[in-house]
Amino acid sequence: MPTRYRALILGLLGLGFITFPFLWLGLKYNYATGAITTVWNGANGIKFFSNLLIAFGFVAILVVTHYTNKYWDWMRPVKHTLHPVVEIMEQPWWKPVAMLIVLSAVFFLSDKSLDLGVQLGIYILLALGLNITVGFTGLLVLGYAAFFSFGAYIFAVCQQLIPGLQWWIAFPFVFVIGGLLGWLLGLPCLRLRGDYLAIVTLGFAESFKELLSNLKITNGDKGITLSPASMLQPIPGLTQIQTAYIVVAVFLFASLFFIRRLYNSPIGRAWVAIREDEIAANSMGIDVVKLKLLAFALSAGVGALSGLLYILYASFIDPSSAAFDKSAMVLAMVVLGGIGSIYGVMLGAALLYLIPEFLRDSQTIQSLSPHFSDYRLLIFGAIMVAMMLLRPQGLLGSHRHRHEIKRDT
Amino acid sequence: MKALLHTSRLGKTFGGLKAVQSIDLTVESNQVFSIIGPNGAGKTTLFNCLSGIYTADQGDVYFEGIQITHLRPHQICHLGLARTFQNIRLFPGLTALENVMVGQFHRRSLQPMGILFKSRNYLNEEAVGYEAALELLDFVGLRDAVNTGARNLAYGLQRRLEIARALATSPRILLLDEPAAGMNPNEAAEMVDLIQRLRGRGLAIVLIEHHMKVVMQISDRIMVLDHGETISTGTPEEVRNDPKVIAAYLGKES
Amino acid sequence: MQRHLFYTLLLLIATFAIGITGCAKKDNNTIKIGVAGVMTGPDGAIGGAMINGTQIAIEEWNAKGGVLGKKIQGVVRDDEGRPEKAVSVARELIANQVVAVIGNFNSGCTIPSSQIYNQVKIVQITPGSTNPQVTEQGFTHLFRIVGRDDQQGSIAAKFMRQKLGLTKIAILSDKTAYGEGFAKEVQNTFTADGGQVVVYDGVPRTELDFRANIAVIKKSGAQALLWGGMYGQSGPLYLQLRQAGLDIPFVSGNGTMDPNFLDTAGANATNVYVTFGPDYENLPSAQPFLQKYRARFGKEGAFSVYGYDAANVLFEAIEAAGTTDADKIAEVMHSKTFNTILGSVAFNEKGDLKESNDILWTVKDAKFVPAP
Amino acid sequence: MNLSLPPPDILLGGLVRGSIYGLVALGYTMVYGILGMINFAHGEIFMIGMFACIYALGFFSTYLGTGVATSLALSAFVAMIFSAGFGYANERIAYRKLRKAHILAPLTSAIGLSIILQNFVWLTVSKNNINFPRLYSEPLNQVAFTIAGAHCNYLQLLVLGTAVALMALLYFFILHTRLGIALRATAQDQLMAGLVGISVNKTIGLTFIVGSALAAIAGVMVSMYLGVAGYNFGYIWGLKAFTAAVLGGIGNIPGAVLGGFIIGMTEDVTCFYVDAQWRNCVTFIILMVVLILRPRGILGERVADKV
Repeated sequence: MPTRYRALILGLLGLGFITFPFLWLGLKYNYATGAITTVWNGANGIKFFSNLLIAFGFVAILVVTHYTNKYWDWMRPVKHTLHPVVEIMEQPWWKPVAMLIVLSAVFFLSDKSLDLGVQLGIYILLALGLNITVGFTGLLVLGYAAFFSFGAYIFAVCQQLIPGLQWWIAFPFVFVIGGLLGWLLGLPCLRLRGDYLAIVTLGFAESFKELLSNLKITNGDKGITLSPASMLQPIPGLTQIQTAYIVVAVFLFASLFFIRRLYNSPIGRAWVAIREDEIAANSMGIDVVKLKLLAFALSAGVGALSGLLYILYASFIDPSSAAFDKSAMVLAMVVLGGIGSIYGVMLGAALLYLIPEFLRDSQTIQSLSPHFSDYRLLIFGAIMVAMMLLRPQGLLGSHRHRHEIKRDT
Repeated sequence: MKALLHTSRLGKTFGGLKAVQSIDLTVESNQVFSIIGPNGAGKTTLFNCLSGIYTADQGDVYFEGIQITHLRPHQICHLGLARTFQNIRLFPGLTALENVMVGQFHRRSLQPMGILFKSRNYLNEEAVGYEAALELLDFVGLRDAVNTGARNLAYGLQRRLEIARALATSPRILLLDEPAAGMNPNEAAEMVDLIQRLRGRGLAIVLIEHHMKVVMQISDRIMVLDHGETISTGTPEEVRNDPKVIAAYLGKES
Repeated sequence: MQRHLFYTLLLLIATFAIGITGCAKKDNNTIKIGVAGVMTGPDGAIGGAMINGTQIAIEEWNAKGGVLGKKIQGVVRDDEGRPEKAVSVARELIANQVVAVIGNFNSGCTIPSSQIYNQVKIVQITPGSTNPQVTEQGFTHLFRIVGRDDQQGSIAAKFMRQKLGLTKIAILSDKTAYGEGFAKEVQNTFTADGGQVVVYDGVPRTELDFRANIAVIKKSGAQALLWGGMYGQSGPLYLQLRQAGLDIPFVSGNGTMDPNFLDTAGANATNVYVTFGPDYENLPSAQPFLQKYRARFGKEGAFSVYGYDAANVLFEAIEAAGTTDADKIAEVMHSKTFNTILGSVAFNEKGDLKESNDILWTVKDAKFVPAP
Repeated sequence: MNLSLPPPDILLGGLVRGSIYGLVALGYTMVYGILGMINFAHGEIFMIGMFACIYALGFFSTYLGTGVATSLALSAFVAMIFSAGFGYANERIAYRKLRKAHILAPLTSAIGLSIILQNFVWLTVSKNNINFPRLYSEPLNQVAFTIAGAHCNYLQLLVLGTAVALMALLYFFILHTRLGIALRATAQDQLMAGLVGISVNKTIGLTFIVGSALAAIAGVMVSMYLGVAGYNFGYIWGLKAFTAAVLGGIGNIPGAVLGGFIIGMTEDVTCFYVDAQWRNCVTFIILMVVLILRPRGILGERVADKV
């Protein structure tokens, strides 16, 4: 026990030392001579820590969750993964009820909540799409945002070329073209394993982003705004934001429905088999490359679809949508919620999207510490690290996912 | 009548090491064919060449007269050759039942619309597959462990599950890589029984094994490998008396 | 069954969480004004200073009793200088039911966000976006309180062509609406005036190593470098230009007009020319504001005055309209003449200033001064 | 598009950029080599190095009043210590407990840590770029000599020289010292290395420390070279350096250096032949092509599957 404390104390001292200048010193330039001096700036550090006081609430939550870890298991599904369809023939009553709750919410939520709901829905869709590759098939994709912006750009460019392009025509095309892009990208790189695939997809996303910011047709870094004719037209009787909410909700439910069915079919079983042991799966008659390509294409298609939903809602897209921070965010949603678990991924997306929003807008927190919204990303990062240390399998993931995605040996 | 599995002058090298060289073997249908040899003799490499995980550098492999040397593992599996692994390679995250059902993959008519909208045909297939998988688990004696995660099964049961999974691909020939390794005599005897019953299903079996008792008991023919080369082939009786085999196992008599 | 209950419960909680998070407290005693602009990232200093100016205006009006007898509540949002973020900020402000918006700063942010504001017809007044396209969109509720790039660009180009008598110049820009728009205007005016643009290139916004570009410029024999971009890149660009031994004039637009540029470029920055509005520092009307600003935030930024002016103009218009109805406010703004720190201001039908007052500045003794 | 040879100052600029990429890439490649994981927080450690150096310069001139050259050398050393400290903390916090978890867990925690570090500097130091004090960088920016009309200044020479020397030193260290051998053994098989008496934890910690110290040097040189330092530099330069490591074959030390030079040169030569705005695009397209043709990078080795 004492050695443990000693390590802790030493660690804290070390952290205190290496963060010392950044917290407690200020810089003063002398522009005439170009010299620099430091001054004691205690206010800086005090401001930093006083703004972080709120974060102790989160520490408390984390500590509690850590110690109640073993009781969490009742939360996750009894039979977590796939099962033959015959076993799940009966339809649970709660699904249509849940769908009705979500859809009817459109009538009593404020515009601001609907706005949050739409953006959250788009993120959940993205996370579900990424889960097909990362979660089911065990392919680590780091450049997922490229597919998202691809979907949005396809529509944005087309509506420039074809004036008066209606929004609803685009959905099947964007899904198919997005899937095709995923397939084409997967073709050369699916022979790579593990993190090399991750690296190639990261490189792809970056080059795609650079391409978008240089091409004439995509209007460079300035981005494209939809023409009014191609924007999301409100359903009669509803406002535009309500329409957007309903469209996103419908697409979310449809993808959820289809992804679940695929997951519980022989195809889903083959995907998981590939994730668990690629060579064994191949020897058991599964065409690994073909199934990986299928997963890749589907995941890309869903990503493109959510990109399309995004541009219909925001009516603007620019190359920064393909940047790595978006890919990382979606990946964090998948990992945090529980890799391979559909509900876990949804939960992860909801938490990661809503926590920063909540921290920014909460009146109570604002009154306690006025600059807290600046600190939300810091706390977000801390939550990511802490979650991984306390529960690496994700919130709703089970322990057995620990060793699944193997490293190259 | 063509032989079920046949190789001619099969060879595989890793860097400078000749793992196997000029192997000629012929397995007839419904035969138990054993491959024995000291550690590092190239037995598992030979299996990997046969099942398509490695592609042989020299020579050819034929399955029922069809050349399969350059086919990929799943294509070979589709033709009717299934295998198990020396260090068990189950899908640890899946239950026993799911493991077996993965093996049925290539026999399914996978129509995307059927899956997405649960067509009658798809549901029927799924139900048939489910029953078949239960039957197989019953056959290898895993009836009680249907819904147990493969990771949580006992070692011996994992070996059996691997066999059931291989059987689910409906093979004509089964390659077993040390199925009785690390088992006590009792368990080994049960394994012998299982292999006999497999043969009763009309399967040909290629076996790598160190338990001499098991090998001698059930083999029709035995091939002895040493340093990647065949040193002897024949019935158990012939092999047992072959001086070269004795030399390889016991060291050269001076 | 327990599990089904759990999921339904989770869903209900999620829906309510969205509801609670999104619930804006209805308050009839305040008027909400959206303030959007870049506060972080490479343009953070100049945009933040603009927003500080706006904040002083809001406080002054609140001290006087507010607008229409109600307190003004500024809803300040950071668009990080990214168009995508600016659009989502716009949606958020609209959902927050702001009456009008002051912002954004970067042209690249203002153009897409103004399209969102235009959908619901909210009055928007930008203190910093100079790209002509901003007001060329034909929006009736959009105003700008600075000069346009075509005015700015032609001033810069004419200065180089006629005053300095140059024939060959190089143009570099970041690839944003502002930088590229400015560069394009200079290119057009300069070539129309008989000059020649020997290098015309764009660099990414994050790039800070310009040595390769400078080598190309050096090889081309350009007599001046025109930079269309923000001060964050201007500083390193200027430094590296001089390090490469090129002493040619460095001409830039109002994006360079920030003390930060001087800090980076050093005390003996010479041969630097920047286009910008009139010299507010010597205007008597600006002194009270400047004193207040310096006491509170330190040295002001180039656009602090514009932020302050934009807010004052907007509040005056609301007061004059006597209502928070956007159409009425816009009408007043189009017709009325306002008194600001930088003189009297009136808007034309596009929403631009009727008279632009941009002049050319230079750097002397580590200070921006009007060029002689 | 012209077909003449690029002027020497473009080649020189490319070399200097490339050597900085190479130095940062070494950190990525070392961690990958030993742990098989991508250290996404490495870019931020590079960024910490620049800020630590600027603070140290201020500290020395305030309290010790040392001369320009002494201050610079001392500050670079201090920057190395601070970066190494952050690197070690990174390993302790985000990696040690997750070494046996699946690969996504340390990846996520490293992304989380890089968000923390970036925002920490953003909140405590500055939301804008800050300047590298001119007093210390100006003497080095004097022209050392001129070849074919290209000015080469002392800083460029220093950057190139330091980078090449450090890379060579590291290579020697890994090949010929006891610690280097321990490092390589741990990379091959952690369990076995532990059994033969190598302290695996210490070796991995050391890898992070060495990689971070090298990144700090690169950070100091970058901020001198550009004249500014910013909280987001870690992302921008880190991504390029990572690309360099991958291009050369991640896990391979000469590969990282080679990749760095290739990327630096490509960028600047693109600037001359095509257009500056295409430089990143060309770089990443080269990366894609190399990865598709040689999945393990230029100098990477093929590893056979174990069955």
